[in-house]
Amino acid sequence: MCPGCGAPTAVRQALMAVEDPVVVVGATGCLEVSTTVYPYSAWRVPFMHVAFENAGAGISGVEAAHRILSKKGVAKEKIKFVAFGGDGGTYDIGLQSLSGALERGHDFTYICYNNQGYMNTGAQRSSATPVSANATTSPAGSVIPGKLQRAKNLTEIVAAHDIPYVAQTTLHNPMDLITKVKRAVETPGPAFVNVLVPCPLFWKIDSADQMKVCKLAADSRFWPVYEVIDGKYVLSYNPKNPVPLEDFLWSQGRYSHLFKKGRERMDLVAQGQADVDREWERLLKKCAG
Amino acid sequence: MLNKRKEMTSGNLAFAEAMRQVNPDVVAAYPITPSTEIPVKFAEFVANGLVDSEYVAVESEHSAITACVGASVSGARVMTASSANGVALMHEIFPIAAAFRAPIVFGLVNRSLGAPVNIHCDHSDSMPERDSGWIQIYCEDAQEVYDSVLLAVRLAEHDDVLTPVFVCQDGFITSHCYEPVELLSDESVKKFVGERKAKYPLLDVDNPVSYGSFTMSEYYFEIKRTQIEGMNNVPRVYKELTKELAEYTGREYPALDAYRAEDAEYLIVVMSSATGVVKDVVDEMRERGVKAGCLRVRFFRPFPAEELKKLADGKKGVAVLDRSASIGGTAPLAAEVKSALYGLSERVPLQEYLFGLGGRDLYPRDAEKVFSGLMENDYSDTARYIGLLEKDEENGGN
Amino acid sequence: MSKPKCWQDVPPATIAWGASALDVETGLWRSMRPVLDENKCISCLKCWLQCPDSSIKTNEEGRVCGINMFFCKGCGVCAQVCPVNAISMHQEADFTNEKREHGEDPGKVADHVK
Amino acid sequence: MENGKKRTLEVRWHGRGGQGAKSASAILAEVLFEEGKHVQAFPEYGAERQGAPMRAYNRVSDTPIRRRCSVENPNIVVIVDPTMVVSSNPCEGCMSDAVYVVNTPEDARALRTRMNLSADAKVLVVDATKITLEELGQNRPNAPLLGALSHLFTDVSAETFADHFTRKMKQLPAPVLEANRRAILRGREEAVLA
Repeated sequence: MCPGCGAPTAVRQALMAVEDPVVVVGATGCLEVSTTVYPYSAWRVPFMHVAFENAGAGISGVEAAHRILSKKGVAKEKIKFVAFGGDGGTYDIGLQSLSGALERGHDFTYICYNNQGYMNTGAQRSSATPVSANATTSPAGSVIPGKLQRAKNLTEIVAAHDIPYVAQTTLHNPMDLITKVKRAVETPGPAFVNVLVPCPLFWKIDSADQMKVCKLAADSRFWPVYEVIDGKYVLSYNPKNPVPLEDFLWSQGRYSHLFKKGRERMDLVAQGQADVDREWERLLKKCAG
Repeated sequence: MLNKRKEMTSGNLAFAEAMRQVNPDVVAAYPITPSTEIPVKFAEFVANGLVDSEYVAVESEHSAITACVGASVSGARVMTASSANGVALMHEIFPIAAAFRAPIVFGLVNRSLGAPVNIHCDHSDSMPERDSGWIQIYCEDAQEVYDSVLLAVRLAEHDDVLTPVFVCQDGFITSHCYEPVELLSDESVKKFVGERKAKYPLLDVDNPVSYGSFTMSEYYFEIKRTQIEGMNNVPRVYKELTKELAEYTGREYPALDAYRAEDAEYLIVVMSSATGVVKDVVDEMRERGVKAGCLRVRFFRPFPAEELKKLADGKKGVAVLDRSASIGGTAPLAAEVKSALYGLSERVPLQEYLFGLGGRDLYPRDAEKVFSGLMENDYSDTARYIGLLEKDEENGGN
Repeated sequence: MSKPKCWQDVPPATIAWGASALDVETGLWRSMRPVLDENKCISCLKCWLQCPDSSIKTNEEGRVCGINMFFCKGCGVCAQVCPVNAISMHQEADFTNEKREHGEDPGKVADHVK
Repeated sequence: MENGKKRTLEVRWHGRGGQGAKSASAILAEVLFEEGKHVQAFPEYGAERQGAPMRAYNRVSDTPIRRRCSVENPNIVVIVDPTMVVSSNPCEGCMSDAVYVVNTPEDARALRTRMNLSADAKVLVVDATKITLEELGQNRPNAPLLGALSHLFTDVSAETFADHFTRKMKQLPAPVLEANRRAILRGREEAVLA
């Protein structure tokens, strides 16, 4: 992985949370290509990558095989199943496969390492890319100010499947991620964790700053940190001193066109803030029950 | 021969019955006409406790084959079925399954690819998969479907092969035709297929391996070469297996089914269910003193090129009947046959035909006309069409 | 692990042996180098938790005892998250004349790696 | 094969979706299979709709059957629905000595004339609809038609058909099975040849 990438941090911390033997399935993406450069593999645990859009289906097959082979006494160990996909493989091309696996109720945890765009092919926009971000297929030009559409709220889409455990988190508080993944893998049935991870190249941040930017995402309420346990919403982190969205946007080069001297688009910053506020209120209502 | 029973059944139901007897660990499937009966019947077996398989009712064919791959590399014995657009949707995953050396047995019930939507048989769904690295077996009738499933399980899982298998049958013509099929006892099937022993199962957490690596020009070629080796081993392994199964069934199936071909002067090369009509016509021609013969290509991958070359050597004429087109090129079977015959020292005249697209039947008169063409030395450089509605110039248009 | 020399040596089925990448020296990518001041370090393990490349070394007691230069890519996350400024970043070029023995610590691949 | 020396008997069924021609052709094949014949039964599949005209086929032979194309020159034509005598072109391609088994209240001779059949052809009529309405209270013409068909397979009795039907449909309640048995036997009794 590139120096300072958030994805391997998320994977390391997630797997720290799993005590039983674990088998991992990965969707095509940065994580997959850079950890399995043949003839080497960086995975200490069994790992399978099939293709881009089908980590959900792949892990379904592995989990089903384990269930029957355990019944027949061929597989001896209790095994946890974890799938990793980027936002491309999860929000977009792999959504159907994920949805199918959730609906069928396989016992697995799906972790989306969400860097909000297609990084493996060079920073294209995805449906997880936030509004106004400058991506190579939603470039900030002289007429169009970056991505025009809001990001899809995948965590809510997954929660609508009524699975036992859904969570959203980011990297600045490792204990939060570890606790959530632990809960996810220990919950029988499907579980989903959406982890916001920075890509220093796309987000245009210093490779050392991933934790700082993650904290800004949480403190600005841009990326609420919460859980849905058996349908009940629980806010995991309520920033005592919330910061304006502008601080989060300002910290990253992918929004620099909004702050260009003489051509500022503070209207879009304000619109973004309004979106964040509205979503936050909605979430608080859900948490209040 | 232990407790064989002959039952009225169909190609689909014979496939499903073989699945029940094989009792695979995992079946992940998505229904599509005309193969739907296979997963439906199997789900019924699961629901009634007649098998102890995991049935994964996936949300698409793409997920079906993906789940099959996941289960297969985990060490499970895996089967599925599909047709037409379902097969096309799986296309991306077929080469991956083959490269993973996942010995999946696949009931491919041949149906034309849209558009226009047509549920009937031709080979336009399976032929695009001929280069996916899978073994392809094409069956003539329901009995052969049943026997081929048992052979396919052993062939796919053989250490020297480790390659997935398509067991193809013609949609509706074979899949839905109700006819008698001789079935083995459950014990015989169990004995014949044995248990799968995977070499590097993903579930072996003590000896972890990674499947599906990222491999640039450094090793990709070498990995493909290992797959070619597996395919090259098929004829040898298959010959032993078909002999072994014949000890139970009394039936052996060569890779190339030759019917009155050795001493024939004129040959029709054809595949699958259309063969029966050609064989009937061969008998009639023989009665009339014409030395006609028929070659049915049962294995399309690996293609029995050597056998075909030997049998076609010295013939006065050969006609190849393709049930799928390669628009802008030579149809798949004709391309293989021509390529196989290239090594003959003396050229055998060859006529290509296209027939049966979208389920149009091949009738005895059609096969007779093909033989007549060969006998009259009437050849054209391009493929001819059988049964196509054409403007007939001789009869003043239609 | 020795790399295959011909197609016959290639492991079957696209597989790679688990954790064989412990042989791969990603430290060669580094342009900045973290230097740990063990006198300042309070071993809070923040760097260990947040290092994307598992390059913070701990001893038997679980205390931070160095940085594995065999893997460290020099991203600087460790220096950034350190609450006591025990890690500082330096130009890798300044270390070119040094012997490769501060902490290049290739992993030991498991026995099943062929 | 058009020269009349064929060893395989070919049957073509004309029915409407939902009337059971497909199952009837399957039952015919099963019974004859159990009598030691080589058989095939296959319907013509379309976008199946209730009431839409459909065809199904049988082949019966003492030797293995290889061909799998649709039947073009049937020896036996079964017309499941009276209206299909006109609408489904049942004589298409038939052998000159074909036998037409028709569910109709019409007189056999009159029907023969109306269908303009050659001298070698035969017509076997049975009012299967009436029989099943009386016996089952429903229009399910299959059973009496099978009974009538048993005339054409001299070595198979109507009881064999009835026994097979009872065995195969054993999940049905006993009175229904009995009614079907009566319908099959009446189909044989009441069939009229012309």
